[in-house]
Parts: sequence; structure tokens; C-alpha cells
Amino acid sequence: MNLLLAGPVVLPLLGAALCIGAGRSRNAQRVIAVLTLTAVAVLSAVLLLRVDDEGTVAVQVGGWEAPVGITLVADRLAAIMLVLAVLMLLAVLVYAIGQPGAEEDHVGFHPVYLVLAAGVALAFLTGDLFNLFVAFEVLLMASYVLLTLGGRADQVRSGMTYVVISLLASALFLAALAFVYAATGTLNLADLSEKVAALPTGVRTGLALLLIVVFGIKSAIFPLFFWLPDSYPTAPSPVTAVFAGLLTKVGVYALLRSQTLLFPPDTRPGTLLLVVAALTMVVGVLGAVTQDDIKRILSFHIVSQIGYMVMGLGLFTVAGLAGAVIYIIHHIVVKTTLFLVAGLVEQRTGTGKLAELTGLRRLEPVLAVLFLLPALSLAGIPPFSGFVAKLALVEAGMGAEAYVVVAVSLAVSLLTLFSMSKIWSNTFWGPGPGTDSGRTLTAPRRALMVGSTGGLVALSLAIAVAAGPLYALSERAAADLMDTRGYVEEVLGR
Amino acid sequence: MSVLMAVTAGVLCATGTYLVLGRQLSRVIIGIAMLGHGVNVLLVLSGGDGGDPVLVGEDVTDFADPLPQALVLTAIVITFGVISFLLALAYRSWVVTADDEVEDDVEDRRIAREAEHLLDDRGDEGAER
Amino acid sequence: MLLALLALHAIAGLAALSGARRLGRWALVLGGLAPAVTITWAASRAGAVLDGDVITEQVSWVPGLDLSLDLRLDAFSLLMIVLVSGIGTLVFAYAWSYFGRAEKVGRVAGLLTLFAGAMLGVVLADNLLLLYVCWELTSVTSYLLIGIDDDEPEARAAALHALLVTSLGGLAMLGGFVLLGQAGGTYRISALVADPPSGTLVGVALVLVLVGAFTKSAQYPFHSWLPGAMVAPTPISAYLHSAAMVKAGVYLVALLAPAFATTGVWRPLVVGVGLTTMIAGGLRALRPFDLKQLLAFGTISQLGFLMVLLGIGLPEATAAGCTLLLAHGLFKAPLFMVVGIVDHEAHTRDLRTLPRLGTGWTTVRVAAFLSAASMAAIPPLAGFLAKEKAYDAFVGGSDGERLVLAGIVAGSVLTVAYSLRLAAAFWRPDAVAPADGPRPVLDHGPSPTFVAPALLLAGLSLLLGLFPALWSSLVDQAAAALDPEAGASLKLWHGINTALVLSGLTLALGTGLFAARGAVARAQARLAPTVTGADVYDAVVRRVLHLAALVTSVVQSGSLPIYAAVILGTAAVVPAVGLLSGAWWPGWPTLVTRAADLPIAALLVIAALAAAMAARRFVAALFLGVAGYAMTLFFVVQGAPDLALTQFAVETLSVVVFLLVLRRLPDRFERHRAPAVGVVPRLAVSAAVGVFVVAMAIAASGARTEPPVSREMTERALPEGDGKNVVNVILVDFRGLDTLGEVTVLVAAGIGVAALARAGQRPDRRPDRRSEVT
Amino acid sequence: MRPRRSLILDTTLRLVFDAALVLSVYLLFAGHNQPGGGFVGGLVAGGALGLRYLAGGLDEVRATLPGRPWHYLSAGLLVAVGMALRSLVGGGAPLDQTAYTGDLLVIGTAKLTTATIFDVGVYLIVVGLVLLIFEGLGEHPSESPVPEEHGS
Repeated sequence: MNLLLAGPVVLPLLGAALCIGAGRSRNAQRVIAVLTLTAVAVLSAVLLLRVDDEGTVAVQVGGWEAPVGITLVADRLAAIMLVLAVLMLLAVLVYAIGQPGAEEDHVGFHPVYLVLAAGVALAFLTGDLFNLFVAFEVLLMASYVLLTLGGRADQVRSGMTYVVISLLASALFLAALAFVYAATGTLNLADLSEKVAALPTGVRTGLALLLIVVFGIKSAIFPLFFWLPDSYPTAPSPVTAVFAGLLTKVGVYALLRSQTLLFPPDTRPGTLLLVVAALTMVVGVLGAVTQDDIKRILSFHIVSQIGYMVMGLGLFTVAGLAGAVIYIIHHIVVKTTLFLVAGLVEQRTGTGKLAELTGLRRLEPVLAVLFLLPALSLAGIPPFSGFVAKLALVEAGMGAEAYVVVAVSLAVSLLTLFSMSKIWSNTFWGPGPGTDSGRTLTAPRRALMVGSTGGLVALSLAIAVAAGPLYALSERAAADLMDTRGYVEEVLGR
Repeated sequence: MSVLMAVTAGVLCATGTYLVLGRQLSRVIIGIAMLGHGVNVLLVLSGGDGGDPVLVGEDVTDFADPLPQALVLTAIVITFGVISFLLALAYRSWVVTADDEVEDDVEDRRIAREAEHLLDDRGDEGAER
Repeated sequence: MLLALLALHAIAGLAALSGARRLGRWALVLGGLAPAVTITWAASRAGAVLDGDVITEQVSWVPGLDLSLDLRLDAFSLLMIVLVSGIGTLVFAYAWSYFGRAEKVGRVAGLLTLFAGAMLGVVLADNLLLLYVCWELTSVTSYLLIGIDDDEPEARAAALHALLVTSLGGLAMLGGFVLLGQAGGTYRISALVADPPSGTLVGVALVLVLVGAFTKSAQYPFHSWLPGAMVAPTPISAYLHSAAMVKAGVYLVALLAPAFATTGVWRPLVVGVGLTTMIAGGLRALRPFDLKQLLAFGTISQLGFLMVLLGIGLPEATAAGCTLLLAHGLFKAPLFMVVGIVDHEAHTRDLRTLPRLGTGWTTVRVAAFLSAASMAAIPPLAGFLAKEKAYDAFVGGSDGERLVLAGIVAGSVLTVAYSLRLAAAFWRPDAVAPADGPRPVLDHGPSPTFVAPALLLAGLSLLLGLFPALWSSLVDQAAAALDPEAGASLKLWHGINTALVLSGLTLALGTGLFAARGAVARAQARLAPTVTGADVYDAVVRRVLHLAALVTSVVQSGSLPIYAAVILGTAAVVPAVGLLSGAWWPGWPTLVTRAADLPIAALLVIAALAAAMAARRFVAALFLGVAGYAMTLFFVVQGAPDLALTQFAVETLSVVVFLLVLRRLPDRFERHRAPAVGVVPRLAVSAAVGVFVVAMAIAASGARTEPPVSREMTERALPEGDGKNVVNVILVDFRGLDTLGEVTVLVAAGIGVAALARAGQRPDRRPDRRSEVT
Repeated sequence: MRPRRSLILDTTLRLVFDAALVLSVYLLFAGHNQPGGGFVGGLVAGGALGLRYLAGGLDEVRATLPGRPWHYLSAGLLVAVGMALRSLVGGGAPLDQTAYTGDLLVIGTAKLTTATIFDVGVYLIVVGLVLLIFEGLGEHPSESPVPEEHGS
């Protein structure tokens, strides 16, 4: 159990240390990175099975029982997030190894990538609010570096936006931590869960809202999301893919965790979150409709779809949270895939601008299929995973009589379909032999890039097929979130 | 916690905010550092009014709360790393743009111009593109 | 078996798609196998099903969401299978000749098969959610099929148009389904219909469902995608846009009408929309010269008719609707086919440029005339039987029903007129539209295999009209499956009754209308609305795009200072409102704890303000350093020597690093352009942040009741952590994980700094770096 | 090496530098019981290097230290992670620290906790970072502070 919980955090760091040491040998770095993430993937899969079987598990780091030490803890939600995150990291790593220029120009890529993995894992597993801050810093620092590797002018410009906004979020997080510690004298989430309830309502509400803002910046909700569409599209495709799939979801995870665990029902700002969710969906999708670059369209859709997850949270019902969880599962896979496809398109054509693209299906029929399936899924078209996720949220919303937000979510999915078909119609349809950069890939490179993308497409189809058990798992995870006793007792060792 | 130090933290945060909202990158960085100072004051204050250094075994009873100190220490070091990176980024920005200003996003500005254009004369483009 | 049939469609379709290039037109055979097997199997089970057997199958998918593959074959589904799979098989046969060896034939075959499977799913689904799944699949396959000639911008636009409109309805419908399912406690259609829920919510749900049905079945005002979809190759139009997909909406309405027709606004809404569609579509069909457009509006009109019959929820009308459903498929599909043949051979389908058809075209003409006659309801064709039954259903009803009757008679008059227009194309096109020049004569007719499917269907219209017993039980049982009270056997001759008189009247008036076509055309040119459905669609799309551009340009300013202002403003104001909402204040704490705080606070405040106001970079950085050293003093006073040491070291290093970078930048802050955030909002946000921080800090520390966890740390540091310096023991032991994370940050930062410093030094990337590095 | 360097200045610098390095090591090892620790130690060492840098430029800093900056990062991270893994391998909780009492030949008897070794890792990383900053933002930014491409 110790290894299961600590391994996903410590092993990537070990890998990172080795990678820095092996700096001169590209292939050694590759082997280390792939092996490390594979090992972590196995560990986290075992962890998920174990947690689903036995319920929440916890390890007291350093042997110091909570709340003195830091606790690593995995409930179903954390384990699900971890498994998905590691799978995405692994797939994208394989893709990056195949792609010319993405990782090979920079000796720093592999170690920083592994640091990112460690940070993401720690964020999901930590049971301590300050340690969560540290985890955020780890993954953010890694993301700053990955985003600006190469140092092109547009990268620096957008990296600046990203770094500055993230730093503001970090400062706010620290301030929130100061307030939390001032009010309760503890940082352990489970301990907080008991002590926060005793606080005066105003202080509690203020803290809850401050944390929503802090995590809201990271998860890119309205009106805190502006940085995202400006910064994501300029990074190399594998980097954007990982960011798109994972980073905002870490924020969403923190939102889910903090709002359900820390605050008693009377402090939960359900209505506010639903309003925010609706605005996030709408403004995000309207932004996407306006864009004419594939990666920018996809980036705005990240924002829009964060709204769906927040909607599930805002309902504060088991069904709503289960919907949010299954939506996250679906979204992480599909979004990552789409960015990888966008990267393949850019690789082949040398551009991601719709105005310069046409008729690509004639040149790359496989790519057309690899785009179409996740695109339909993203738009919530049945029978793909996005439909199941959307249906779960719609049923939950109707069940909670939140009709307005349900209506908004349905309308937004129409616009999502619109902009997906815009990409399809302009990129893959159209006359001509299609745009061709002449940069064809060597067979092994192509196998790595298309293979990893295809693997993720297959995974998203598998999610749809196995939606029954996955939704049941999501429901169990949601039930854990709504009833915090199991978590608190496991952490505090009662 | 005293009102004096709380207000000091507030002033540090407010001036940090003011600097961050400027256009020059170096100002923004200074602002972030200033915000960091303000937040560090807050963190230290969250442990109470302070007291004697927490070296156990020495003959004092009025310990300051050591935990916030450890947190601040972590925060200081992290901030140092991040600010170093940000400075490197600023340096790089200066190299590639010969400018210290935080530019607006090019694509966003283009979209905004097109929006104005669209609103001026209702264009006749249809659903495609 | 039902599931196996669906799987067969999926497998055959995907196989045809993936082998599209190698298979060529043989993909049609592979794909066509699926509907052929289906109709054969259905025929083999027809006897039992018509005797009242119901075949059901169930496979669980997502039990937690009540989403399962509930399949159900009753007599009404059987009737639909005749359309979907029966006519579908013939369309595949027709496509063989139509596409020949065209490059796209493989893709068309695969997509058509997938579509056929989805449509089969719609008519077999006994679960609202499953029905929605299949419904959307028909939309998507239809999108891809309409856009099959993707190098044509019109095809792409039409595909999108169809997709958006039908998906809009689909999403409304999904909302309605979920409401309906939650109200009724089940998503099983058979169970819902047997025990219909009621209430306001159900009424709303039904309207939403109807919106879905209307869009799919091209009812006004959602009809405009259907004429646009005519850019697709004709086999696709014949199948999707006459026989199969557009019937989905009607099918759904038919399923629900017997149970829900009296709930809420269902009946007036369905009848109103249906009649409007029937008449408006009929009028519109009198205008186009493009034969496919004529057929498209004719289809819209007939769909309106079907909507009225099947949606009104009266047993007699339901039976008539079932009859017309089949009859319509039988005449509309061959009409599309023959138009397609002409188009294929003559490369035009415009009445004004159509060639005169010569001797080789007899079979095509026969097929066309028979089908057009059936459409116009001329005895003894199948269409006549259906129309008679429909009139009969409303004769002798209430006032409202007589009004409906008047409406459908009017619509039928128009049907007669446009049927004649169509027939004229195959006989004497000059009678309808003067040619632009001398009409060429097309003697050489199409190959018999090309004509055979159309001829077969046209022949069926005649056969079934002459021998109603052949299909009487199918139609009756189908109607009875919907509504046990429905169903009366079909007869060609009922004796002279009101319906027959009305039929005669309809024919006469329709012929008259056709005869007066010149006057009608002039009247239409004057009276017809200048705004078409397509215009409305365009306007809506444009509005949405405008709105999107507007919102985005406002929200997404691209300006970092604005983003920061919004974020910090939100962070200050929103939690502050939460804090205030509690209306709780712990009281002000001590003003000053110790005297040493005063100079330190003063130093910090002065340094901060000076840094904010400094006009020179070095000065600003200098004051930042002053603030940093003041922090060191603060830590000393607070009893935090470790912090003081660290802060001192960090500050010193930071100043050095700052200077390293700043020496490369100009000395003064220059102003190239106006700041993104004006001074007033800048001050306001700053003040809000400051005030919030003070208030929250005081409130939070005033709320503390419990001792901190660090008390235990202090006690255990030496005995268990082997260290006297508790802060250090916390860092490396109690909270060693924090420190591990922290050093990781430093590692990443180091790599980042190195990478950025190195970037641009790569000669292949920035050959001109020397000029840039100043 | 720059010309026209005063011998006196040079010697003074070296003295200060050495003293600072000793101080930094003291802070590192004393930290568990007195104010100090790996961070401060590393920062002081970094500050000393900064001094060296200001006086003699990058070349002198390079000449002063064995290894390249990223070696310090790698080694430091290895030490820190190694401490976390050490207890894990034995089946214990991660980062479980133990104390060893041993005879350190020169200094005398001392209690060495694994926590101190952990702090050494911290120290090394801080030194590595400071070095990277100087190399990256210092006098000759054109010289690559990280290893060149090995070819791929």
C-alpha cells in the first residue's frame, strides 16, 4: 500500500533525477521516462482496483499520523484521476518521442515531463491542503518550462500570460492557506473537514468562495479562464495535449475535493456554481465558434467543457457528481486525443489554420477517422463516450430540477457540434489534393504518433462500450464524495 | 495578530496588485514579488502573534507557532525558483521582442477587430467559415 | 436476432468503408446485404408478428442511467422495416447503376449501410434513450452522406444545415425524453405508452419531443434543410430524404400520439404544424423548375399530411396514417429514382433544359406516371386508398375535425397539381416550362437494371392499389399496434360516399390548378413570402456568429493586465461578499503587539509604495529589495530565525538576479501605448484586494477556537524527530513531502532557466540572434 | 581569466568565498538543531558563488567547482528521492526518517539522521539552481549551460 500511494509521486522524481543525469543520451532518457511512466501506470491501476474494492486508503508520510504529518490518501475519485492522468502522460510521451522536434531539441524535456507527472500525481493523492499547494507548484513549474521550451516569440508572449496568471493564483492560494490555518490551526483535509464546520458561517463561506476562485483559475471557469485560450495553442502539440487533458482537470479535481470535503452543506454555493457553470459553457463555446485555428478552437472548448464538470458539482447530488466524474473521464481522453490529432494535422500540412487547410481526407484518411470519432464524442453525439457523460449530467440536472442549466448545456452542445463540423468541413473535406508540407514522417515516427493517437481513440471507444461499469464506478466515487466519513476516518485513523 | 501587521499585509498586497496590473513586465514581476511578501506576512500571522524562536530544549515557553514558519520557508524558496524562471522569461522576451511590454494576444485582437467589422456592416458570410 | 441485425449493419457498413477503395462498387453489394437480410428475415416472421406476436430483446448498456438496448418488433415496426430495409435494398440496387465506378461509391455504400442500421435501430428501439442514440446516428450519417461531394461548397453547407437543424431538434428531444422518463419512472416506450404520466412537466416534455420530431421530419418552420439536402446524389435523397430518415419524426409522433395526444398542447400543435407544412410545402412545390426541389417540397407537404394523420391521436386517422406511410414510400422513392435517372443520363434535371425523352424511355415513363398518379391519389393506385382512408377518418367528426379535413383537402389539391407538373416533365416539359432553347432529344434510354428498382416500386403501387388485401392486414395490424381501437380493412371501392366525392373534387380542383398554372405562377410571384426558410436559417446562424464574435471580443481581450484585474477583482470581491453574508465580526484585535513592529511596518509600507511609484526599473527593484530586507527584520521580530536567514539569503540572491536581467533592459519604464487598465480601475482593484486581505485575516484569526496542530509537533520534535529546531524538523521530517516537492520545483526551474537562456542560440532557429542580443 | 586582477582582491575574495562555503556547510548540518538547514546552506553557498561570479565572471565560477550545474540538480534530487524511497523499499512509510549514531573520525561522535542526508539533497539542488541562473542569465548567455545535443 505504501508503494501504491507513494510510488506514483516518488518514482517519476527518481526518473527525473536519472534523466537529468543521463542528459547527454537521448535514448537513455526515453527509456527511463517510458519505463517510469509504465511502472506508475501499473501501480495506479492496481491502486484503483484496490480502492474500488476496499474503499479509501491512506498512508501517513514519514510515519507521522495525521494531522501532524502529511497524509497520502486515495479514494475512488483520486484513483480514477490518477489512472487516467498516467495513461495520458504515457500515450503523449510516446507521441512526443515520435514527433520530430517536440522533445529531441531539448534535453530538459524528459525530466521536466516526469516532474509534471509527479506533480499531477501528488495533487491527486495528497490529503493536505498545503501539500496540495506544493503539488500545484510542482506541476505548474514543470508546465511553465514545457510551455516555453523553444523560446519562440509567441511562446514567450503566451507563456508570460500563463506564468503570471498562475503566479497570481498561487499567491491567492497561499493567502487562502493563511486564512485557513489562522481560522483552524490545521492543514490536513480530513481534519479541516471537521474543524471548518465549527467556524462562523461568514468565515466559512468566505473561505469556500476564495478556494473556488483559486481552483477556478486553474480549472479555467468563468470569469477566470481568459489565460487558457491565449496560452495553450502555442506550445508544441504533445505539451498542449497533456495540458488540455490534465492540467485544468487537476483544478476541477481540487474544486470537487475541497467543496465536498471541506465545507458542510449549508456553505456549498450550489446556485453560484451552476450560474458559473452555465456562463463557462456559453462563453467558452462562443469563443470556440469565433476561432479559425484548430488548436484555438479546441482550447476554447476546454473552457466550455469545464462548465459541464462544474455543473455536476454545482448540483451537489450523487447523480450530479457521478455525472461530473464520468464527464471528466471522457473529457480527459477525448481532449488529449483531439490535440494529438491537431498535432498530426500540423505535422502533415505545416499549419493549423482552417483557411489554409482543405481536403485532407484524401491525403490522410486515417487521420480523418482519428479526428471524426473523438470530435463527435466531444460534441456529445451518441453512442460515443461524450454522449454518456452528457446524458448523465442531463439526467442529474433534470433530477435536481435545475432546468435552466440543463437547457444551456444542451444548447451549448449544439454549438460544440457546429465548431467540430467547422474543423471537419474545412480541414478534411474540401477540394484538392489538400495542403501538404511535404514533411512526411518516417515509418517508425509515424507508427509512434499515429499509434498513440489511435490507442487513445480506441480507449475513448472502450469508455463508451464499458460505460455501464464506468458509470457505476463514478457513482461510487460520487457517493464517497457526498459522504465524507470514510475519507475522514481512514485519514485520521479512526 | 495585530491590526498594524494585518494592514501592512494589506498594503503589500494592494501595491503588489497595482504593479501587476501594469504593462511593463519588470513591474509585473516586482508586483508579484510584493504580493508574495504580503502573503508571507499573512502566513506568519496565521500562527498568532509570534514569540520566541522554536528551539526546543531552551528555556522558553512562549513559542512562536513553528508550522507557519515552515510553510513560509517553503513558499519563499518556491517563489525564488519561480521568480528566477520568470526573470529568465522576461530576459528571453526582451531578446525576441526588444520590448518590455506585455503585448496583447495577437489572435484575440484579430478576432476583436473582425467582430467590430462584422458589427459595422452585417457581412454576408454564411455558416461555412 | 434483432441485435444481430443491427450488428450486421454496423459490421457490413464499417467493412465497406474500410475497404472502400479496393471494393469499388462491390461495396454496395456488401452493404446492401444487411438490409436485404433484414427484410428477408422480417418477411419470414411477418406472419407471427401480424398475428400479434411481439419480439423483444434486451441488452444492458449503462444501467445507472437507464440506458439499455431494449428492442421491440411489433406490427408497426414491421411496417417501418418494409420502408427502411425493403426500399433500402432497392436503393442499393439502384445505386449500383447510378454511381457506376465513381470513386465515392465505396464510401457511399458504407455510410448508407450504417445509416440503414441506425434507422433500423430507430424503428426497433423500445427505449427513449436508445431511440435518441439511433436518431442522432441517422443525423450524423446523413451529414456525411449529404456532404459526400465534399469539394462542392454547397454540399458542405447543406450537410451542415441538415446537421444543425436536426441536432437542434434532437437535443430538445433528449431534454424532453429525460423529463418524460423521469416523470414516468421508465424510459421504456411500451411501458410509458401503456401507462402515460401526466402533468405540466410532461406537457413541456412533449413539446420538446415534438420539436425533435418536427425538425427531423422537415416540418415548418424547420423544413429548409431538406431542399438543401437535395445536393446529395439521388440514391441518397431517395433513401434518406423520402423513404427513411424523414419518417423518423412521424414515426415517433405516431408512437406517442395515442397515449399523449390529449396532454397539453400536443394535438393543436401537431395538427397546426402538420397542416401548415402540408399546404405551404404544396404551394412551394408548384414553383421550382428543379425536379428534385419539386420532389423535396412535395415530400415536405406529404410529411405534413402524415404528421396530421399520425399525430392527431384518433384511431381512424392513425390507420389512415399507416396506410399513407407505406404508400408514400412506394411512390416517392421511385419518383426520386426516375428523376435521378434523367439527371444521370441528361446531366440536367431542370424543367427548362430537360431534353425530350425518346423511345428508349418508355419504362422510365411508366414508372414515373404510375408513381405520380399514386401521389396524386388517382384510383386504382395505392395512394388513392390511403387518401380515401384519410378523408374517411375525418368525415362526420367534430367541427375541429372537419376543419382539419378542409385543410387536408386543400393540401391534396396542391398535391394533385404538383404531381401533374412532375408528370409533365416526362411527357411534355414545354407544357410546364418553356425551354431556353431548342430541346435536344434523348433517344437512348437507361439500362434495364437502372430502371428496374423504380419500375418494381411503381408496379407495387399499382398492385397494392388493385389488390388491397395484399397489405390490408399489415397496415391494420400496424395501426392496431399503435392504438388497439384503430384499423379497418382496406378497400378499393367503398361505394359512393363523402370521401369519394371529396376525392373527385380534389382531383378536379388540382387539375384546374395545374391548368391555370400561368395565373398561379404570377400570383405566387406576387404573394409568396420573400423570406424563405433557408434565409431564416442563414440569418440565425449569422446572428449567432455575430453574437459569438461580440462576446469573445469583449471577454477575450488578450490583455494580461485586464485578465489580472478581473481575476484579482473576483478574488477580492466574491469571497468578501461571502464573508459579509455571515454578518459576523470577531472585533478588532490589538492595534500594535510590540513596538518593534512599528518601524518594520513603516519600512514595508514605504518600500512598497515607493516601488509602485518608481519611474525607473532599478529604483523599483531597489525598493523591492528594501521590502525584502524589511521582511527579514519582520521574521526576526516574529521569532523566526530560520525564515530570517533564508529571506536574507534569498533577497540577496534575488537582487543579484534582478540586476543581471535588468541591466539588459532600458532604464526607465517607457510608455508605448495607453495602459490596458486605467488608473481608476487599477486603484479600485488594488484597494479591494487590500481591504479584503485585512478583513479576511482578522476574521479568520478571530474565528480560531482550537489549538494548532503544531503544538504536537513542538512536543515531538526532539524525542521523535531528533532535532531541536522544530522548523527544520517540520521541513525535513514532519512535512518532508512538502520539501521534496519544493526542491522538485527548483529542479524544474533550473532546467527552465537554462532552456530559456539557451533558446535562440541554436543557429538553425535564429540565425539573426547577434543582431537581437544587445 | 581576466587580466589586471589585483592579487589582494583575489586573495580576499578566495578567503571570503571559502569562509562562506564553510558557513554554508555548517548551516546545513547544524540546521536540525539550530537555525539553518539545507536551503539556507545552499543559498549561502550560492551567494558565495555569486560573489565569485561578480568578481571573475562565469569562467572562474566554472573553474571553482567540479561538475556542471545539472550534475548538482541530478545528484541532489537523487539523494532526496533516495531518502524517500529508502524507507519505502523496506515496506515502511515513505520519507520515514531514522537517526544513526556514529563515530565521525574528524568531527567526533555525532548523531546523523537521515533527515540530514535529505537536507544535503536540498542543499545540492539549491546550489545547482543558483549555478544555472548565473550561467543562464550571466555574462555569456550564449554558452550552453546544459549539455548539447548528443545526436538522435
